[in-house]
Amino acid sequence: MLRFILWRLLQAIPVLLAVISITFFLVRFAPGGPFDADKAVVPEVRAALEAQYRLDQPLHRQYLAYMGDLLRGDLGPSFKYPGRSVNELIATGFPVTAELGLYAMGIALLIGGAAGLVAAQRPNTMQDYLPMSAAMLGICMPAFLLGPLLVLVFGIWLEWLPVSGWGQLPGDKILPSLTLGAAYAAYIARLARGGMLEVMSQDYIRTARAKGLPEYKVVLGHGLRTGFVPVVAFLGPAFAGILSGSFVIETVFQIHGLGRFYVQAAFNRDYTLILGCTVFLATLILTFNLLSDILAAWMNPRLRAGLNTGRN
Amino acid sequence: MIRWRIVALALTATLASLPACTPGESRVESGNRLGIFHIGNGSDPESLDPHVATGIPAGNVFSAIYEGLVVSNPYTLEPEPGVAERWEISADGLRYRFYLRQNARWSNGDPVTAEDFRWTYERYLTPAMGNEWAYMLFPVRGAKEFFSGDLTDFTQVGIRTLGEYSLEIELKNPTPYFLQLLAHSSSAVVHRPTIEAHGSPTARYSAWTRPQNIVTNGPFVPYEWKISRPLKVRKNPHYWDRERLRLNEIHFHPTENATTEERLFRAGQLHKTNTLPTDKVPVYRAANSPALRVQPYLGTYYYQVNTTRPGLSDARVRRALAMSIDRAAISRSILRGTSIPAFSMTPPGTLGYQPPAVFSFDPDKARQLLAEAGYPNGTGFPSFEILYNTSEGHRKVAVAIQQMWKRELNIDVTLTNQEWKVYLDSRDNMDYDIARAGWIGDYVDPLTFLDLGLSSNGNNNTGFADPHYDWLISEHIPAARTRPERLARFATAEAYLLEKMPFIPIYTYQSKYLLDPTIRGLPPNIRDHYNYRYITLGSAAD
Amino acid sequence: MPLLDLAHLSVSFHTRAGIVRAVDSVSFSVAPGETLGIVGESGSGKSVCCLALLGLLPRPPAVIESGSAHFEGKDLLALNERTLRTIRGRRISMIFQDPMTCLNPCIPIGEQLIEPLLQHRNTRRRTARQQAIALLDEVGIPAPERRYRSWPHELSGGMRQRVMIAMALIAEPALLIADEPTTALDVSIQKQILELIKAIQSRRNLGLIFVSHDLAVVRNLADQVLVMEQGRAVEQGAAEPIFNRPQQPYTQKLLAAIPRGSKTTSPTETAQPVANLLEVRTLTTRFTQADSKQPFTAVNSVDFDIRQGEILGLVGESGSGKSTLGRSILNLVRPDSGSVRLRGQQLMGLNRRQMRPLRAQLQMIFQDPYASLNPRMSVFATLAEPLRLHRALKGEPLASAVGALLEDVGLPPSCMRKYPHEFSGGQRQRIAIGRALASQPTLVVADEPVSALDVSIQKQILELLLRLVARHNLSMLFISHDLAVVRALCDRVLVMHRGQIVEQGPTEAVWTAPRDPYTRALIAAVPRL
Amino acid sequence: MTVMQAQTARPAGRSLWADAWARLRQNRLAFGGLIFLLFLMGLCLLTPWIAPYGYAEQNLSMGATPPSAAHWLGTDIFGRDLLTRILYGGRVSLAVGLVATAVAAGIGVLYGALAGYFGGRVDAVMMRVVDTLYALPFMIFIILLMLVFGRNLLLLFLAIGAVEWLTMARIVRGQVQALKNMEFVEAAVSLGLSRWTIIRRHLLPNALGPVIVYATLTVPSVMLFEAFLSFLGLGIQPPRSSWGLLISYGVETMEEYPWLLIFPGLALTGTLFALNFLGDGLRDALDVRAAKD
Repeated sequence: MLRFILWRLLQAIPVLLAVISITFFLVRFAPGGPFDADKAVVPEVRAALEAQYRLDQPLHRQYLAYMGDLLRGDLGPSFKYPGRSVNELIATGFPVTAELGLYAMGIALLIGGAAGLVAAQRPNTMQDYLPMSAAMLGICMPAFLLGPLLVLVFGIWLEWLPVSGWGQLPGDKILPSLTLGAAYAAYIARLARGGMLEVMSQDYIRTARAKGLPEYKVVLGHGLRTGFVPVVAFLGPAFAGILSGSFVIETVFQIHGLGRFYVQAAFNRDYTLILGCTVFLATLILTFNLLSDILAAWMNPRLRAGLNTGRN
Repeated sequence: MIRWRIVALALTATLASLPACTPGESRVESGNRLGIFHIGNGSDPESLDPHVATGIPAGNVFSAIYEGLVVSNPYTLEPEPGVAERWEISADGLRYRFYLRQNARWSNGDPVTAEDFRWTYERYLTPAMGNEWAYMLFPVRGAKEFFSGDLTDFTQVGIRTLGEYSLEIELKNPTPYFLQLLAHSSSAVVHRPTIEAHGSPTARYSAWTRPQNIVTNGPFVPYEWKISRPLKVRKNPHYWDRERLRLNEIHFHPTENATTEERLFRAGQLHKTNTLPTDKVPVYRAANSPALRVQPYLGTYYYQVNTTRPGLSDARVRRALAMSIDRAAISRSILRGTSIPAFSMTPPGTLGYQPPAVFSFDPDKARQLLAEAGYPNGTGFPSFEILYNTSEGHRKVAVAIQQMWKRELNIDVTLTNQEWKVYLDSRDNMDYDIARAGWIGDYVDPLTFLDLGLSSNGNNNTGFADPHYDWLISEHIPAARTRPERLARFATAEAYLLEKMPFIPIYTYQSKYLLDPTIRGLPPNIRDHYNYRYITLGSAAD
Repeated sequence: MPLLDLAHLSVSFHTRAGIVRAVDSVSFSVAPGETLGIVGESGSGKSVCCLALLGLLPRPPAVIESGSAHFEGKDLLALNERTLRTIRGRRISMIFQDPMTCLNPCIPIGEQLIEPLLQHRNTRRRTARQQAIALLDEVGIPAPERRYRSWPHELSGGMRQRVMIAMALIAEPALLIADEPTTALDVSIQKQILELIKAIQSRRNLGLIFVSHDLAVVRNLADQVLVMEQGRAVEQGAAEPIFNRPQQPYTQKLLAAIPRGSKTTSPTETAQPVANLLEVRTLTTRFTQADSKQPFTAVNSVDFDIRQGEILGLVGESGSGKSTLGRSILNLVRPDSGSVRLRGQQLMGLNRRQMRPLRAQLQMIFQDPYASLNPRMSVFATLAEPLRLHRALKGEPLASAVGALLEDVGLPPSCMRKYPHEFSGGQRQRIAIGRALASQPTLVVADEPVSALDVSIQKQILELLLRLVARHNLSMLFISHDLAVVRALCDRVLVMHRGQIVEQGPTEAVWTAPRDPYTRALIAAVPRL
Repeated sequence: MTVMQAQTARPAGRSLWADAWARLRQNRLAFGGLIFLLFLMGLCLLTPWIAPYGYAEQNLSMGATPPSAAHWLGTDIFGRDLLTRILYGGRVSLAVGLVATAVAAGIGVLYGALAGYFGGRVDAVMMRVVDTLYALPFMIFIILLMLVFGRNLLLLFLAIGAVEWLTMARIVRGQVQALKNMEFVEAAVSLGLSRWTIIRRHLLPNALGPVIVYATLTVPSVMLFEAFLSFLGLGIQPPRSSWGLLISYGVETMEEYPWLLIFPGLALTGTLFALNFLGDGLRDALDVRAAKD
């Protein structure tokens, strides 16, 4: 197990390195710089600012210096928010995004898993069509459409829930989590349905029935373990997707999470913040993919044995 | 078929006028009870260091936590005493002597002294600081030279202390609006020991502005500032005028999305919004909402023309373009009456200045001018594009103008929108034909608008360079003896500029926002300037 | 008094294509301690009968049209699901064909084993565990304590089937239904499992329904026999008379199709010593394994020759390396060392490009007729591909060559435009044989070409192969696990065990006087009629 | 002769494609989706000739009006006909969807097939590249790309296509890896076919089913992505429009002029529904296991 993880971590290093380098140079080639402003910046000021942020040095020196700082875990100061380090900004934004993602994932798993499970029990009946059509709606309704619609209905017409914010008013976490979770719930529902249908046609399900087990034990005890493997395998990419994609929701609901920092940083040309977020998110994505691989492998006893030998 | 609109209007209007029914006490209610003013402040202030931050959100905070020598009266915008109890101006208008009040205190109890101001201004002008506001003090003798490094000894600059509580500033030329510059939020005084305790005094990324470190001298002092969370300030216990303060705290809420902000206001979460979406204005108007505030603002929305481009290099063409824009239609239909059609760069009524009326919406005249320039009925006119930065409002105006030019002049125009920084890059490199732009006055004086046309002005990236205009602005106007004479010369200069038309004014900004009607002491003014000392919340007023 | 009395069971499947009658008015009964054998080819409805008894048919599409099944005073077919559940696994148990797919791969076997006890007998977990371990011991699993915690994939096929049997027995049922329990197993394992079932049945006085396509197996086990064809019971009664004097043509045909006896004419006897076509020397092929650093030696230093015009059999149990050897010869798998000479030309070490011209002479026929044809290519395209490539045919000659090939393998020319999924398994195998012959090869490696086919079809294909070998003067390496088939087809035989050839010689010599102990055990395990 | 008797009576051969088509036609939802899409595409193709108004035709004094006899779906604040704008927007959205998907499918199929067929180290390296691209937070990456290279339609197609090919490559690779070990591929090798012929004739046609299915599911996600970029202001240039852009304008004024959000939203959601139904239908229809039954 340990070797497997180490091996995967080792593989992640060049990937991360490539990601950082691509981003580093890409942002530098974007037109406009961090100090461009509506009012012209006098050359003296610009020179002073560039000196303060090492931008007056040749690009490769900046790159090496950045990599050096990165090795020490220092992501540098933000351009847009002087006085705050990128580490600090990420530390502020990430818990919000993570919490949002966690709730969304929870909702997605709960709703999607249940819908898929129910639908798979009686394929091609109303019990299948209804939840799956609802799931389809989740896929077809982009978050930037669903979010405002939910706000319109629950926030403005019914006045049941706050329309924006995060953790400032009671209940303001519901709509964002729901919106973000909807699309993933839909995907999970489909995966769960597909997985369960596949499993329920397996011979060992027939064996379980032949033993006289009641249907719920057959489904939950025997079906779920393998039927949900696709769902588990999807969890890693899904969580990564939620984290790097949550900024739509964060924009719609005025939530100040990592996603919004990231997009704002891109618009502000906040070089260090862009890079910091990229490094952080890429690491997270890799970690979550690894975790879900481990989990999926662990759910499959054959692979579980393979985990010990360091191959994948 | 009209029902759609009626339903929408009725719904929104009722909702807007009804108090929000969210469970529990709303922020406005609890704020009224506890004396906490909840204000939508646009985005996060980028910093609490007045020499670093340049945005309006930061400026709004600075007015609350810092106090300069003078402050602006929110009703008249006239300078009134701040830390300086009184001041004297020499007859030639070159020497300002300020007498500081002895009871002015920093939030840690230290007295605010003349030396504090001298040191602040030295930091203000130190080149390594990279203070983008530095030009505001350039009227001071030697300030520009010190800033550009030609002068390294700050004692040579016209700022010196006369004892502990008195400060003298010497100007290069008489500057009628100089006190306004000192009242500007960037001219705040900063606390030297605190800054020096947290690293280099000129470092932008220093920890001295953290709430746990910061020491300020204004009516309020920050006590909580997490990024993207409300910036909270509370009464400064050592503030000299603390007895008169009605507010206990101000919470500046970052509200980047205007639509959301409006909903927050409706839900009783804000006393005042930063702005209001244009399309919401008619709704509030229709409901006669007392919360709606729409007021002229010291800013002009204009299109700047790249005068080096073929066709556009002809002033007649530029005038023709200007004359064929139906500003009234834009203001009415697109901006929903939230703007004032502009026929001059300087907003009307800038401290008594009335800009000249040089042109109007006159499509016939415009076609004639275009024909004179060699393009009768637009034939042969090179196609060009309008550049604007990505935004709903800019897009709408551009779409409308594109259509007007097509209709009136038969000129084909394409639209290009660019993301903000890309747009800035294109504009600064003159990589555009016609670009949307806006200018907000730094102070209330025509000069802040009219010096845009100077060939030496870094903000003039139109290629327009006219020696006569340069002379008018930099020599003719400063030589004016009296105020009326000065304003008359401004009018001459502006008429000349509009004749050349490197900038096509489109409308004068109006600030539009929602304000809890029970709030007193927040009068409308052209600079959208607040003085929090004057503000009382609903419950306190009753 | 019979334990189970099934009368007039009819089952049909309602599919999109229409209604298919899978079981048509079948009746039988089983007494305690008695074994009923149900035989028939695939699709004859024998499994459907059994599944219908326990309500395990997927409904829809299956519909039980009529019938009754009296068991311990209840009509199984009329019971509701709830009551039926108290019978399943408790009074009637089932063993299925493939022990790998029938055990849940994600649950340790012990857990699966005690489920019936927990469900039906409310046994406490600790007690259940003790019973399970005792039972594992009874079905012959060594170290049952340890095995209790094993995962299914850690057990061999035979072991898994033993677990399945234990699982079926643990709640002490009165009736055991075994649905092709040994089909997926090697002959030697099959023998052990059959003996185990027999022993347990007599020990516990179980009623047993034994379903199989293999008449020899059924004969060794059954007291009563039911022969099914296309859903109908064509013949039933006591086992002995039916096997000795079958009355119905279908039963006769089935019995006749079973390969028995030796090859009638052998070229080695008639002709003079023939030149070797292929010489294989010290051929070794290794694989890297997924769960071990040691490469696995699939073929270990093998020497043999194939003579011109002969059919050489290669027998061995699964995993003995037969298929790898076949593919190594053709360079489809890259051998590690040794030499392979085709008419003296060294094949070892040739790269793909160098191999290409030689491919025409070396062809292969595969085991699974469903996987060996490209489903997106019509029969014409499949057969034309080698013709274009190796004989540079096009246009009219190509079409007639394809027609000739089809005729060769006994398919009508109208097949040309059809696609593989429109054919039965036997027909597909004919197409695959046609493809192999298209390039006019000299050597064909046939890897278990008939093991996926029913006996009657198997017989036709074997006859076809014999005919073609003679007509085209082919040589063939015939790989099979079925010694009876090899005996009926091959001139000489190689016996392979754990990557090595343990014995080789003329088929009859090996069959009648095997020298190697492994060969002896193998031959002894073959069920005979 | 028994073989002859066993022959089924079907006259001509039906390829799996024909079989799949027959199955698809039986699936009412999927077939309905297909018809809907074809109808929509026809409408969008013919838009310049059938649209009731010009897409940039303004009537500022009229402004935003709700649906009426003259303007079936109402007008926007410029007084432009919404139906016309939705039709023109559909041209862009559908074009983006189809072209970007084609780009994604092209790159993905080639890349995946090569990686899957060659396996070993080639595969390892190629898949690490895919991993790297996966690890880039892609939405942001696209935003950066759009910033660096400026915006144009072609780049938009390419950029989105470049995002979506990753999954396509993985799918094809998996397919090819599975197919590679099938006996008919081994048969092709033993026939002496070249690698390229094997990939082209034997592997790709069999991997095409999942590719087509995934492609129909990629079209919606691409359209969503375009819509999202437009939402951020990085998509199409006005006065041209796309559904995404129309929606993002509609969101701004959804309380005052709900029809400006509802109709474009319906157009997009409806199309996505149809595509998803079609994709699911194709998945079932192209399933080889279904063909066996």
